[in-house]
Amino acid sequence: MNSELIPLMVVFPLIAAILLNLMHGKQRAVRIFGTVAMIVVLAVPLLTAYGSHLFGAHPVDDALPASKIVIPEINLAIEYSFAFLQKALVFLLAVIATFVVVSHTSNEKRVSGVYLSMIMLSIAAVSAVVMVNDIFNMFVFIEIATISQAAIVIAHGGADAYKAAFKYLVFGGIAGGSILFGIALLLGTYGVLNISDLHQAIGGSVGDPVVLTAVALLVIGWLFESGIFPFHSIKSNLYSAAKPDVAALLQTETKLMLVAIGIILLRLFGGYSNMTAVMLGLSIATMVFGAVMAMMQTDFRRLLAYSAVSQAGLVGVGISLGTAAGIAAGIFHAINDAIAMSLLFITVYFIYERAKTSDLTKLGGLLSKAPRLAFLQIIGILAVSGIPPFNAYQSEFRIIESTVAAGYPELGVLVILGTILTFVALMKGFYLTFLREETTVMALEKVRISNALPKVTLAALVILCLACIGIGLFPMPFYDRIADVALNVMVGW
Amino acid sequence: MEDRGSQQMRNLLAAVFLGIFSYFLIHSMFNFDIIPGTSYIYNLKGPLIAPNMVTVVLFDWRAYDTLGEAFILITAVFTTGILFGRGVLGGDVSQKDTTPVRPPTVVQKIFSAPLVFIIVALGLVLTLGGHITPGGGFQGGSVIATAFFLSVVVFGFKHNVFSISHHNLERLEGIGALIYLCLGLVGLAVSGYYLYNVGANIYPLGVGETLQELLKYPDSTNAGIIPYLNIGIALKVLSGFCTIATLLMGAEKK
Amino acid sequence: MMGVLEIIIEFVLMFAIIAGSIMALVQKDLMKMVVIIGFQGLGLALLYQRLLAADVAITQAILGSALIPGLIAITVFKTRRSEE
Amino acid sequence: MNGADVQVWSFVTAGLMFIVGLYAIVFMENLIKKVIGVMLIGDAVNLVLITSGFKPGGIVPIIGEELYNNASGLFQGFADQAAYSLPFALVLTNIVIGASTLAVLLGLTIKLYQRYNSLSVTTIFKEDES
Repeated sequence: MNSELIPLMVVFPLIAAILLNLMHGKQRAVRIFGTVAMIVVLAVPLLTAYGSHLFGAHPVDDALPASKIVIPEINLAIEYSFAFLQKALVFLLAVIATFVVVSHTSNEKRVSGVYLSMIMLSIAAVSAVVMVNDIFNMFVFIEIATISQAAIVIAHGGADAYKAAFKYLVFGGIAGGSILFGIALLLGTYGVLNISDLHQAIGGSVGDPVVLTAVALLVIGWLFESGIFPFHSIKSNLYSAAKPDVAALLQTETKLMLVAIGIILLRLFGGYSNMTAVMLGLSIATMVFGAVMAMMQTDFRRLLAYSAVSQAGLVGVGISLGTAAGIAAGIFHAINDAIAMSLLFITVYFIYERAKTSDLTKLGGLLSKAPRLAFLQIIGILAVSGIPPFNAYQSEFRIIESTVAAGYPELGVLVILGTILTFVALMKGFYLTFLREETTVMALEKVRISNALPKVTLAALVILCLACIGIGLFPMPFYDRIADVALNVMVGW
Repeated sequence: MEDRGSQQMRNLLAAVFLGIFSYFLIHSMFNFDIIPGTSYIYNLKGPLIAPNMVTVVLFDWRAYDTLGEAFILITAVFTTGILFGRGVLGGDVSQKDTTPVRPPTVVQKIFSAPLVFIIVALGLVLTLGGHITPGGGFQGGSVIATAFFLSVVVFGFKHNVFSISHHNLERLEGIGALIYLCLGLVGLAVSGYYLYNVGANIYPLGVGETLQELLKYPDSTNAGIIPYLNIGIALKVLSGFCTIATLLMGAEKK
Repeated sequence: MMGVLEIIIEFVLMFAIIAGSIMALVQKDLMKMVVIIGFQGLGLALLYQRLLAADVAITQAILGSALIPGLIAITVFKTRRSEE
Repeated sequence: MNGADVQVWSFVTAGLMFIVGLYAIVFMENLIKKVIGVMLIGDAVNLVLITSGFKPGGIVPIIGEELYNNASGLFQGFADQAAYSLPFALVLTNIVIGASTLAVLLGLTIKLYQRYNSLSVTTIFKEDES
């Protein structure tokens, strides 16, 4: 079943990136082409038929003598597969990216073509990681994603951004090296790179010391790309050094990579229970650490950054439970949380743009100046903290349910505890920004925060709000289809 | 004081983990057995396309990986550009060129100019013959970049042998990447598969004779579009490394 | 079959690569470090050649012994030469 | 000693290089040396791939005229002798990836030096150790 439009989801953003870079400096051209390109990026995942794509038309081959390979048939081409889950994730990424691009082209006086082209490159890379069914191709696009995310942060300028990017790239070097080392070990042992073939070749038995080392190395890569425990401070530094609107895109990308690489790991070594145990333990640690660190921050951007890391830990809990219900709940929470967290980041972006600061000791008394913003932000806070009727409630509830079903009720307690901590931390930020009296600093600097939000930002916030409420009220049509996908992940072991 | 204590504690912990990790890594390296797998089939069928198997794997079987890799270099070039002020938010920051301009000595002049030409010729040979002999787009491109390096070091950026501006380097890079992307799109348009090797057409997929002849490299081998992809990659690698080098050289020294 | 001499060459190369990377990291003078890194890259390229990877050996010879040391040398030149 | 021994010890060399690189990243004080550590990790992985493509007593995977002309249909004779080409191609990709990451890291090093006038990690990352 060949689906012709699949490569366009990656290739079109790449072409757009090249052209936007060439146009850099011509303001009008960049504005127009950026908007048009985003429309195409939004449309392609909706138009593409489900199926798979074999690059270079190379088919499946069975011409190998049995002494040369452990499975009867192997895929010769790089394969991408596209189904409901991939469609949902790629479209979500496109929506969040559209807000970032449009808010850049409409709010900034001088648009930067290079900056937009980096955003395009990161969209392409993450979409590829979501769809890929080939383990080396996954590595290549993970590297593109790492460098382009660092570049987006560098574009913000300043010493903090450089330091965050340096750390991110150095540890990204370790993670990339580990992933490729693991791939090399798997390629040497089984002789294939296609993930479905590897799944068949490994066949649920992980006993060989070489393969165990490969598992460990690939898990290190997963931990880095999703910002789980030993690497949590690197990701949160990155988010807080970026502009808050781009941080919304970065945290969405992180969650998609977490889901995509996590599912690949489960497909390959899902039968190996020590791996899922390690992943689960580190995810729990991230969730609790992140929430506690968020409580301690005095800067709204850093506070949100740590909350985002903590929520990624929660998604990791769902994925690494390894049961069909857990995987489905984890994926569902990744989508919900990406939406709700983006809502929060965009409200903070607005505050940051106008007040030129996000320091909680300086902000204050904004409720009378911007009541609509306060209302939207409180919706975001309630949604992230898992309070009904918003969307994250549905998924957090299911994660807790699946921890109990998997036989770890104490994990459910920890999840609830983490959620409460997140809620308290976010409410602290909300109180200090909106509810308390105006601080002298704000009064002195005469910050003009009027009620008139820019139209584009307002539209983005309203769409995200509606998505939160809509999924919260009617989760089933969405969740059922994700649960089907999760069942397919489980096949074979 | 407490800070240093925690620092030492962390280092100790890191050292212990590194030790355990090294033990397992080396242990598994001693037990690593290889089976040929996919490579065997690539070697079995690859000579249908071109003699050099590594080039065939890079530009036909797994051409899409090579595309991704090309874009990593492009991303790195853009990122370095952003770092030194091109395209940062709130308007570009232009840099002063602080490369010290020294007039080259006679010996340098006599030796470096011919050397540059020889290196460039070697790069061209490596690129164009990449599908037959060891070599290819990466090698050729980086050899030419080395020549550029040499001429910039000797003659300075303004008066280098290539006399190519920043802006043209950028364009060259864009052109190289677009050659690759568009040849892939041709395959998608005529056969339904991205990066199908239209010129070689080893799985007859309804590609017209004229198009096949047009995209076939005039050569006794059956390489199809591989040499053109090689040229695109060479342009991109060449301009990528040159841009990075000039950007790093242009940084202010404090 | 390979002769004994050729195998000795390979073992010497492997030893030189490890020794080179450690020596580069303990140098106080960063310019010396760059030179050692260049030789280490060249050693790797020769080892690749011995391991039948001719294409990769060419790439590694150019990148590992000319371009990458060149870039590091520029960085050292733009910052400071000795470790503090 | 034979070709298989070379393969085993080459793997071990790669493993040692990986560890040296990790050590440099974790414990070295100077930014440029940390960057070198990243480069060493990349080289180590390349060496693993190259060695896993090595075939003791084999030939370089480029087909000669004689083997080409003697084959009928598929190239069985060549495939039985040649070293494995897929890992070599992956290495070429990884070398360029490594060089790109290195370039960005070196640029960042220059920028951080301009700001802090130092290459020492403790000086630069002082305040955000939390």
